[in-house]
Amino acid sequence: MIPNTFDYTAPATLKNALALIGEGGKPLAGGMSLIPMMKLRLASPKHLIDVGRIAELNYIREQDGKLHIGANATHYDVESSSLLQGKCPLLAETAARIGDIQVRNRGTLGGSVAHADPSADYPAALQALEAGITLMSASGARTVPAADFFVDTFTTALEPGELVTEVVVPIEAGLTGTSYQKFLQSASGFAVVGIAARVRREAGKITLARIGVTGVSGISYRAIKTEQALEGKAGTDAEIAAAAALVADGVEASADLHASAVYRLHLASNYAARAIRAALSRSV
Amino acid sequence: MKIAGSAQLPFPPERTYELMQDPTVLASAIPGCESLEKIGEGEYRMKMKIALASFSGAFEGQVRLLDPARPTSFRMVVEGSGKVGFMKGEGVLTLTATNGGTTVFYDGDAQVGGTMAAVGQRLIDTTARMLIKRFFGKLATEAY
Amino acid sequence: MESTTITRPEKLVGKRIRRREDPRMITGTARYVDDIKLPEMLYAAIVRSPHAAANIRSIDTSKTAAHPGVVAVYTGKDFKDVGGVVCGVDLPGLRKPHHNVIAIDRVYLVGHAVAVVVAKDRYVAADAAELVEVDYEVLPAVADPEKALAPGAPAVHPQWPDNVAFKFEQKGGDIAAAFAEAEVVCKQRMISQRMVANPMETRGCIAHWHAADRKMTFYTSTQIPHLARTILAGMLGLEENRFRLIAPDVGGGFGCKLNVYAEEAVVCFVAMKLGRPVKWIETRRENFLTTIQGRGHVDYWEIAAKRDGTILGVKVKIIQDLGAYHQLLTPAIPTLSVLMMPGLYNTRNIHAEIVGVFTNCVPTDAVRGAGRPEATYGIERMVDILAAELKMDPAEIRFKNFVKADQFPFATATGLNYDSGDYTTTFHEALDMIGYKKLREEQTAAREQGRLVGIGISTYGEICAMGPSPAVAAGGWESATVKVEPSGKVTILTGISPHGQGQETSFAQIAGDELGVPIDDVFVLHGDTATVQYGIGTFGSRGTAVGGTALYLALQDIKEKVVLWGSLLLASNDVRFEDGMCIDNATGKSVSIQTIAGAAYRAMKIPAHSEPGLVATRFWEPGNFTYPFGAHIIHSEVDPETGQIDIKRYVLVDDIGNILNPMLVDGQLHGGASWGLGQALWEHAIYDGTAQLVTGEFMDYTMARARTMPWLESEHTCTPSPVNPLGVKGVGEAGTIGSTPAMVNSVIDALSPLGIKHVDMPLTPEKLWQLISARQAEVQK
Amino acid sequence: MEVSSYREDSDATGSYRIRRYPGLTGFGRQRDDVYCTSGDLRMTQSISVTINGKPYKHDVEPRLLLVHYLREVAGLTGTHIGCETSLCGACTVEVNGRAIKSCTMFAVQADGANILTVEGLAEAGGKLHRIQEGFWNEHGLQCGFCTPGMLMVSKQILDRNPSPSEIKIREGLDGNLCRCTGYQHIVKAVQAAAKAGV
Repeated sequence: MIPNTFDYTAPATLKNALALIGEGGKPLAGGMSLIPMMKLRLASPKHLIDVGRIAELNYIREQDGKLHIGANATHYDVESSSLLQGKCPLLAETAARIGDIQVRNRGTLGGSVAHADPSADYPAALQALEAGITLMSASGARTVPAADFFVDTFTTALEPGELVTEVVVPIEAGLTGTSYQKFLQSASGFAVVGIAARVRREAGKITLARIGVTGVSGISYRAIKTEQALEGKAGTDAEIAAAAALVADGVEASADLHASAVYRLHLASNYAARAIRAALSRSV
Repeated sequence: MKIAGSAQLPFPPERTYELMQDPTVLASAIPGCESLEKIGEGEYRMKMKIALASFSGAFEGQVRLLDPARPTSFRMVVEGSGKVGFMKGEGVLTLTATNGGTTVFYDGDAQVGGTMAAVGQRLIDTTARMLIKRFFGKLATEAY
Repeated sequence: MESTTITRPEKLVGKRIRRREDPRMITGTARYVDDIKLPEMLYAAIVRSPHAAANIRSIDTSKTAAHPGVVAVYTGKDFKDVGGVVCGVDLPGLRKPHHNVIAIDRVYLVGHAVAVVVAKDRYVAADAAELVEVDYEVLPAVADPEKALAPGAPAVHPQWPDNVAFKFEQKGGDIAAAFAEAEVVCKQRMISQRMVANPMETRGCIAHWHAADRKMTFYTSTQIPHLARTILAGMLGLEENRFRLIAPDVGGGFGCKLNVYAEEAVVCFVAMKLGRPVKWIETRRENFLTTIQGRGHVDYWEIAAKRDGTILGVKVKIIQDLGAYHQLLTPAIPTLSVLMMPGLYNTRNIHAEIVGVFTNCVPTDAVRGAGRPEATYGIERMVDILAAELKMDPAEIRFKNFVKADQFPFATATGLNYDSGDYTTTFHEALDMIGYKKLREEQTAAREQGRLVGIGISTYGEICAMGPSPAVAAGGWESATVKVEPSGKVTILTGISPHGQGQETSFAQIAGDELGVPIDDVFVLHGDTATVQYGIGTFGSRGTAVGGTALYLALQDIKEKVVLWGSLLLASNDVRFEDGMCIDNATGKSVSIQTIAGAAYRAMKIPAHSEPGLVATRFWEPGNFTYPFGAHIIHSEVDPETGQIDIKRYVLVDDIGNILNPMLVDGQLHGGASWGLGQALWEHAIYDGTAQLVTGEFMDYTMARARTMPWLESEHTCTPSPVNPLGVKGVGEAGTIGSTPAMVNSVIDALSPLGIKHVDMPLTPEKLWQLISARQAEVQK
Repeated sequence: MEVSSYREDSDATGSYRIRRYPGLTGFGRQRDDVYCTSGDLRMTQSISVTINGKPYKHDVEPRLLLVHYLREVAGLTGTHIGCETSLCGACTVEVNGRAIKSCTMFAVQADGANILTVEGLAEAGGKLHRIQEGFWNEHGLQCGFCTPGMLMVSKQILDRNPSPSEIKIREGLDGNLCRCTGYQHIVKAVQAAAKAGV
């Protein structure tokens, strides 16, 4: 399995990279999705711009009350960051569930987000975290909320010439509990369904619920109906189950040989309940 | 692989039916269609190039419109092959008037062979759905 | 003469001795086919059909031929002088389609080769292969064997519109009387789905033609170097004695390399045409599409019994999905299922039918277990189904029907002669290990809480040490040469071709003990037809039981010669050989085998009726198969919310006769169990309605991973085999055969409170969840 | 095909960071041995890497996969290829201290990197790494084909967690397939290596 030929450039600065991407170059990050596609010759980009050597994109830091994660942070960086483990455990927990050690060592947050695979793990967490995704081009930068970034299957708000450079996550003010629960596709380890829950319970009432969903359909999304059903409730098992049942309400579920639409929908609510319960137990 | 679903179009069934038999409209609505050339009654030769995320593939094939039952149903066969493999979709489209528009129900089978089939079944279903969605989306806007 | 003090060295056989093949493998210096690089070597890529059935209207290779770096491109018609792919099986009325090495005017399965491109490197070959343009007229195809039998189904081979390759029937005892007498009859349709062998190393080969000598040197990843040589030389019209076949380190076989494939002949032919070495390495995708697969049964079982649980008779009808062609042993595999169908049970009445069916899929053939897993699965499921029907404990019904220890040798209704065994003791041990009685009590309590807890038993037998020659397509004997070199170092040439089984170690253990030399002085060679006398190969759990016996006998010959030479050197007629020394019984004087070896080659004096040198070769023909057996018990729980299975404990007690190296034995059993669990839970080669393989990559084809395997608690009992002097039975397939029914029986036991009696494999969470939720919904109504 | 035609092609191209073909001759390599030589584009880039402590410098085409670079260009065939979808892990090597699948990385991406392959696990004098010892002592391999990848990922598991639980070991091995062992002896091998490291 041999890729087609291509030109390759590995700029050391973001500025140079954006110029080349502006000229139509295809960004290459960790390559965990792109390189297998190239090996099968299902993808044959003419010019690869390897962003992996841009040191400016390699950071995880706290700034202005927010967490900033550079696009080049690998899944392992995210998983093992004590800053994230302390202040955004959901993202670290989600990263730890991606693929395997080797994939996490090489795959990057930016690459995964930009690829928008319908079964990727991060989107669920980013939806639940109401994260911002920073996109830069030669002509400027903008930050798009996760909910608007993921447009459709493999389709994002990225315009030609733009590169995902950063993910921004607000640091929680209050005591919030989070959890990512994933049902693995048995062969590849991709998420059949993945549910990220972020909840806050104050004085016996759920005051905040954000539920991010991946794998169920062609696109990640926030389960607004579930969130609304939870907020204001005490969070009894019955209430959780009722809310979780709405997690894929109105969603056209995907179906493949690993899970029919009916099973996916069932797993979505089952795993939503698991995620919500786990998150609530951590909201103390 | 089974493909079934429905789409809403803002025209009455008669007009929807007409649009879906019109090669110019089809050419612009079929995702990636680069040319559609009539080769017989309800039969067209097609060139298409599909680009989705990093995937890109060029196909040559045919579109056939069969069993016309104006304005309620017809059968559509789309097939194409290229270096990355081949695909074939065949299904019956049923048109029903709803709220001044038309609901198109589709029910059929899709097959994918060659290298494309190696990427994993999970992608084939979601991609097929997305292409269908794009088709109807384009049809709804293109036809004005 | 040396000192007479003899310290008896520790015996090597039976010890946990770490493997002698490992140093090269853990340092990255082992050599597999793709690691071999010859000067001037070219690379072949094969263009394959994306369609399961199609006429080839035309092939245009002009763009390929013009591509820079391409040396040649060939299509089917260029291979007219190459013989078809060989099937070594003869059954009455068997239809054998001619199998061109490259398709000429029609393709019969996805992946069928239509052209071969040879280029200066594999990148260019891949680029150029894409440029071959084939115009196909796509034809209807069929993948499901039962659909292929239905009237009007697409004909895989147009000359045989019914798609039937053969029918086979076997009867034993009086099946009609057994069923007439029966108080209860249970029937069940069961599927043993197709599975893919998937050795981690795919197939691959290098052909190096030396035109001046009409000599071929051929490296290939195979389990059967000598048979492959004979067959390939025949296909190519070459002289067998000038055809040197080398199986280098082989990265797993599991039966799928017990074959001779079209590509091997193609690569040889191309190398001859071009006069340069040519390498071809199969991609994983190609492996899924073109390397033989296993199982592919739809079986209809019936079991007749008395109310007290006594089994009276067993019937099975096997629909065998053969695929589009016969590979080396394809049609023979289901006949092994028939032989195995009585299991460990004292059942004298059987009836079996096989319908071998062509489909537009890759051929099935011998994959780990080869026919026996399907039969064992069938009989072990039927016994459980019968127990459930009779409301008997599944352990009790087994004890009741076992062949008893005093009945051996036991002639089965299928014509076998079970060599030795004590099924009751082994089963007791397994039950004790898992604490069966207590576990059943816990299960009852768990069920009261609505939990789905299961205990699954499999008491399996198998047919190993393939086998007496009349019963094996290419002969079932094995060979060994022992050379004691002038320095006293011992070289063993074995006709088997180990590729993970560890005989470089276990054979050195045998030789070390027999000759009384340090294990480090023994070196085992295999897999090169230029160095090793003819052999059959490694498959059918035969390596140690048959190949080891040939070695043992050759060692006895060496010992006899050693005594002759020892007598000469000690000038005594009363000499014994013990622990590496020839000892004069009268004087106690001794001479070492090393000294004797030196003398035997120097040959200043030669014993009467002897000759110089210290070499012995033996070919051994086994008088019977061997029949290992065992009991596997799995305790599992099914999550009703998702259908996921949690394997809580897995206990296995296997009786494989004597054990040469317990570490190697456990390794074989663990690996086997991962296959059997794979069949029960995960693995499935799924073809769609147009015969496209939809689980054709690791992305979709699930196999055991470290995370999904349970801890295996393994013990052994030992009833030595009387068939061979080592008393060994063979262990390569035991784990595979024993595990599948235990797993499925466990899950069905877990689901039985819901009234679920059978679920076809693989037991995916969704399948179970669908069933559970449907039953729960019914109960609520 | 003639070598000269490469030159003509490559002369016709020439763009950003693209170097011409003849760079390979400086390393005593025959033109015929040049790996990854597509017919129409003669673009190679110079890379320098350290493999198992030894420096290597070659001109390679960007599309050359790291695993092919290691096996075909550097001649280190211990690293194996078992699939093409990044799921079997047989090609695992360490790049800058991180275990990665070398079939899913281009050699040019490794420019400047420090690479460790199975051939570099043992000490210079031949003393085996404790993970190699563990696999040998516990029979953690049969056919040996997955073994290099298993060894490399096991090293990473223990580098990050010197005494992992059985579950952690099994999870750590999730990216590596073995068809022979059923994994139990591999788990034991990693446990033994962990013990030896304490």
